[in-house]
Amino acid sequence: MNKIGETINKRKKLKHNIRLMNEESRVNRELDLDIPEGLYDKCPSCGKLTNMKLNIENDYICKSCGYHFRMRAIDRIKYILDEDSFVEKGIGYITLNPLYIEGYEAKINKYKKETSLDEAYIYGFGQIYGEPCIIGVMDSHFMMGSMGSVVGEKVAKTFEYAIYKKLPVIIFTASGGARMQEGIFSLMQMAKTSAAVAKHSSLGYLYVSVLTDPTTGGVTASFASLGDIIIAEPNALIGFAGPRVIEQTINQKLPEGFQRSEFLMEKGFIDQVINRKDLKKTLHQILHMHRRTI
Amino acid sequence: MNKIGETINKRKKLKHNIRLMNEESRVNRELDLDIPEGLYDKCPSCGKLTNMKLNIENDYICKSCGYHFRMRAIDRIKYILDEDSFVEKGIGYITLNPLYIEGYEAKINKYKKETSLDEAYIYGFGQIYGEPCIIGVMDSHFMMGSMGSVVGEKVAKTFEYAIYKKLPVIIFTASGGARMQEGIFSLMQMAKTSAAVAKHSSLGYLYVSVLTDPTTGGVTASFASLGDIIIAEPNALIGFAGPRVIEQTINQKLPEGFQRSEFLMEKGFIDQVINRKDLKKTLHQILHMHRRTI
Amino acid sequence: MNILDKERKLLVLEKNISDLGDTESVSKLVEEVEKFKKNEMTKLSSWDKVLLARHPKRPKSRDFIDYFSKDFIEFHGDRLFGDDKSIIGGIGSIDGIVFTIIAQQKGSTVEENIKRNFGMPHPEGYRKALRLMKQAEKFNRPILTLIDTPGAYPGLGAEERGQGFAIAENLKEMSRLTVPVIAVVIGEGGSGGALALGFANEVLMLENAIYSILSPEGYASIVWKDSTKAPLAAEQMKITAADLKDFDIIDEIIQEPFGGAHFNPELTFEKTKKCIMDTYYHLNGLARTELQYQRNAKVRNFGFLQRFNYDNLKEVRK
Amino acid sequence: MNILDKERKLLVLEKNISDLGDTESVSKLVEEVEKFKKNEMTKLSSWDKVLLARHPKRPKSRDFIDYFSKDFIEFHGDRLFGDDKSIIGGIGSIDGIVFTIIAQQKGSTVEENIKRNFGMPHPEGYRKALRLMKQAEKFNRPILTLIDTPGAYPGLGAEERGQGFAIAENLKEMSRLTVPVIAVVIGEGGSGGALALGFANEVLMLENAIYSILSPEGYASIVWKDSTKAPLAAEQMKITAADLKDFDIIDEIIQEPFGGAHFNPELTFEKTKKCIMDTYYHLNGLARTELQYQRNAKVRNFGFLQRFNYDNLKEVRK
Ligand SMILES: [Zn+2]
Ligand SMILES: [Zn+2]
Repeated sequence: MNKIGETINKRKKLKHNIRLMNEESRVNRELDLDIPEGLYDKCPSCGKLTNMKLNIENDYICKSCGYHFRMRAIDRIKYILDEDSFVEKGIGYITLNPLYIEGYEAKINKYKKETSLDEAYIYGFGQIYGEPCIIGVMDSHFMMGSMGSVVGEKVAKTFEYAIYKKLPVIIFTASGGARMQEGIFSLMQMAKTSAAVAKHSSLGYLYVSVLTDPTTGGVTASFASLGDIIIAEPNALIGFAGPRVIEQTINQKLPEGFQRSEFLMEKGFIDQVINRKDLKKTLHQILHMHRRTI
Repeated sequence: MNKIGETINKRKKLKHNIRLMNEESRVNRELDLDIPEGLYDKCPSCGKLTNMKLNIENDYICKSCGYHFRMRAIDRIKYILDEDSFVEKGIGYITLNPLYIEGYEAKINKYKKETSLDEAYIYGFGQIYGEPCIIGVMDSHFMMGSMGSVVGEKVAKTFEYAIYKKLPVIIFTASGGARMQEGIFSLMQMAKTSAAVAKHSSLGYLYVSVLTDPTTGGVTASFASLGDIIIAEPNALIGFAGPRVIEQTINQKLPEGFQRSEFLMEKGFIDQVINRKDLKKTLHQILHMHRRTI
Repeated sequence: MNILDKERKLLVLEKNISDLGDTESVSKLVEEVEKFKKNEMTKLSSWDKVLLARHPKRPKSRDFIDYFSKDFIEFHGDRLFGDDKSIIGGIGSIDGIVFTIIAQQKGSTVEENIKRNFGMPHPEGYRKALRLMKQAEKFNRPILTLIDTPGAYPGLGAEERGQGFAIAENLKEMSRLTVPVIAVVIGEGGSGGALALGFANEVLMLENAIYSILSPEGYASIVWKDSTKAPLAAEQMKITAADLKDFDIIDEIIQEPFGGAHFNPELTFEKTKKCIMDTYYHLNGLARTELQYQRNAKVRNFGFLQRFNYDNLKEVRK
Repeated sequence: MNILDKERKLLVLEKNISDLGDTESVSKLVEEVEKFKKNEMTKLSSWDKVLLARHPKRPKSRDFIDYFSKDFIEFHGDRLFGDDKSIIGGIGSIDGIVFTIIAQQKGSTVEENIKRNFGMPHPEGYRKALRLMKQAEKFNRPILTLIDTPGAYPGLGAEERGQGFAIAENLKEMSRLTVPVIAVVIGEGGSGGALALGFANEVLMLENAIYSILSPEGYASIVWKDSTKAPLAAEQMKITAADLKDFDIIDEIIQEPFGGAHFNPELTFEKTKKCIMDTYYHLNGLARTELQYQRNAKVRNFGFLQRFNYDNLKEVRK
């Protein structure tokens, strides 16, 4: 987790407009976060010390170098969806410890506290300039956005809910891959989520996958890669194997820009690399142009 | 046309066992061809003078170097099908001259005489070790096996007849490409034949494409490439653009083996390169293993 | 004097007039220009049309798309190997109808031409096109293709990655589509490389576009071993919109303005758009299976041949 | 002492016996060997199974295929980019039923291992597999996959050509198949690279095979920064057939002969074949849509989690 993640974690009082309510939820989570005025942090890309508040006002993009900071799921939802339009679904899942790994529960609890999330993924209904969709967002600040049973289950539920609602799906991915601590169960989430995409797709519904930094491992090798339309944020790390594993395997340094959004677009895997500032507009346009089929 | 083609042309008395008859045909074509004992010809590959009769007895393969001589359509049929099993279909097409190219009719007539064929392609019903199929064979000795309206029509008919008979199709390709002299009509045969393959395929029938030397141009870019299973004879030239065109474009010599069967298998486009001696056995096996679906 | 020479002469004449300003000789010159326009620049040989189809100033696919659709979103890549920039694909709405648009794109400048590989696609271009056609099929979206290519690229990489296989696959899958497919030949329709986007329900063609099995130069050098005889070849090969309409290979000719599309691009775009939308509404009445049937039935009839009838009845199919 | 040490000791013991010939001390030694076999070589730790699963002498996919099917025909290539030799595909009849067989293939020799890339596929391998699965779907032919890979290859070319995209595509399309799919983990089932052939109606697993999200070495080096703790990792990760059967992730365990599959390959093949055919006949009763439904329903239930119920009723799904 980078510095900015930790920093954003500390916001506690900032007013937010996201309703995290749905008919089945009696759980109300504390999501008021704030950043103190005058807090400075180092940009991971250009290294400049910058005022966080200013960066956030600049759409979470570094004013100096254009670096796209890793966004928290709740910030993403707030940023992309129309005000007050989000209705969270699939609340209440509890991560278990199938392999009895020492300290796994404690780790999960620590992340829960830090992020005010149940797990590394949230989803629900939302609107983008009035266009309805089912939106899912991974959060790399929750255990590197790794996919365990709960994340896999919620992703599958996302598509099932979209089928029920006859709506398109938009998912923002951000993941270090499968969650090691849940062993084979994590692996099987790849099949489960891919099957959910297939079912939604077979019924003729749209799925837009938005890859953000980083999207690797089992998530890349399942639902992240299966969008009808695949968009990436600039310079996001996207790959199946991690860069370090590849370097160890081939015993040499990776070339500049390898496994980055622009590289993957050149290689034919990304429809468009889109600056965060244009993202909402583009997603709205795509939803709008697919409205006939909903 | 290579020497062996001309030589084989001269065979006039050799008994053959192919029935070129079908219920609609009152046309009986002279197919008795012979090679005089003791005729020698130069192998295009190793350059050795060899006794043609011996080569023919050796499955049309050069005894010295294993070169697969280009086979005439009627020899191929005789070689691959069970004795007396062939029933030709689609007889009686007449090649026209839509662009009024001077000398085109005369050229066609010359090839007709030389090859005893109507056009560069024949098809019909046949059996391979008892397994029924619809078989089509191109003949590169007829105007380089180029595809004009008649060839395209007959290929389409091949698949339509196979649908009617609920049988698999095997086609041996050998073509220099589209027939220039028929202009845009030739080009359209690519779409026509591909559509015929699609229809046969959509109904669940098997199509085996056997690529022989040479298979290039419009034939490669249509039905030749669309087999469920694609087999090639060793060292056959297979490509879309001709080697000379490529050399002119890139302004350098092509590497050894480029566009040859083995190269294409390495590149993922050919299921197997099969020696002519094993071809009948393999085709039988494939037909047999697909019998349930017929 | 071919059309390019005539075009140059016209520009000189018009320049002379404007140099003169408002004098008495102007009216005489204007008259001369009008005569030249009427008598010389409207008589186009096949070769003239080849020259116009390849005219550097002729509007390119992207120009058409930008005029047709204000909200075009480009989709890149074949999801397999690369993003071929000689083929543009994406979705855009034309008069309120969302189309999947797939087009061969030549460059307007040297740099763009290099980037676009002079409009000559590699297999990954055709595979991108196929991916987007299947996407259109999924969303029941009509497909518009714009054809403008000298042909599929004849290079090492293209052959290694299965140029012929990619084109064949497109033809096979296009025969299976159940959405309206409208193709417009806007410039050069070169060989199988053009047909791979041209297996459509209706094929429209600009007046001065060409569509042929190989280039006139290629034809001339094969037949006469002399590529300078290309003008003769162009005549013989029957490659103009008028020829192909006679053959029933194409369905509609879109008139170009005086002097060719580049003399008035806007008018060309507008006429093309109108023709596309008329065609769309014509096809839109058909059910999905009918659309597939119509497209295949049309292609099934292409061919110029005769079959010998044993009762001496001759049947000619064109 | 791990299983490989024990195996070596057993060979020494047996050699001693045969060196002695027919003497009195033989019977004592034989007794000792039997005791060793019974007491030592049947108690296998998870790490022992990892060693057996990777045993150089362990039979490879091709050995299984050759035993199962006398008429196996291999089909090469993905029709897009290349022919990946770490995946073998083709058709062959087993007890009279024609299967599409797709298998990861490690080498038995150094040369073969290099050719087969140690059983680690590139995207073109997965795309070949997908092509053949779609072919099986067309011909309504059951699919048998044999899984034996350390994982998908993590290299430059593999990433450039979309390793993750290829695996994801396979998973998506396998969920759509309507023919029986039977997967057998015969050796190493490494990560997503294994799962890409493993989304099946029934998953069988050899007794000493392993199936895991990453290698024990990888796990150990991430968790304890010490890859020599792999044996401990193997225990903790629950990667043996018995563990996975407990989790209901796999359906059947195929018993291996004493000492592992390589002690009696024929017997291993025969048992595996029997289990495959039993499974096939079990699945064969299902209609095509039922086969698809069953495969997806199974995967849908994979996961170990709990959902908070607001009426204080807890529901556990495993
Ligand atoms: Zn910065
Ligand atoms: Zn020879």
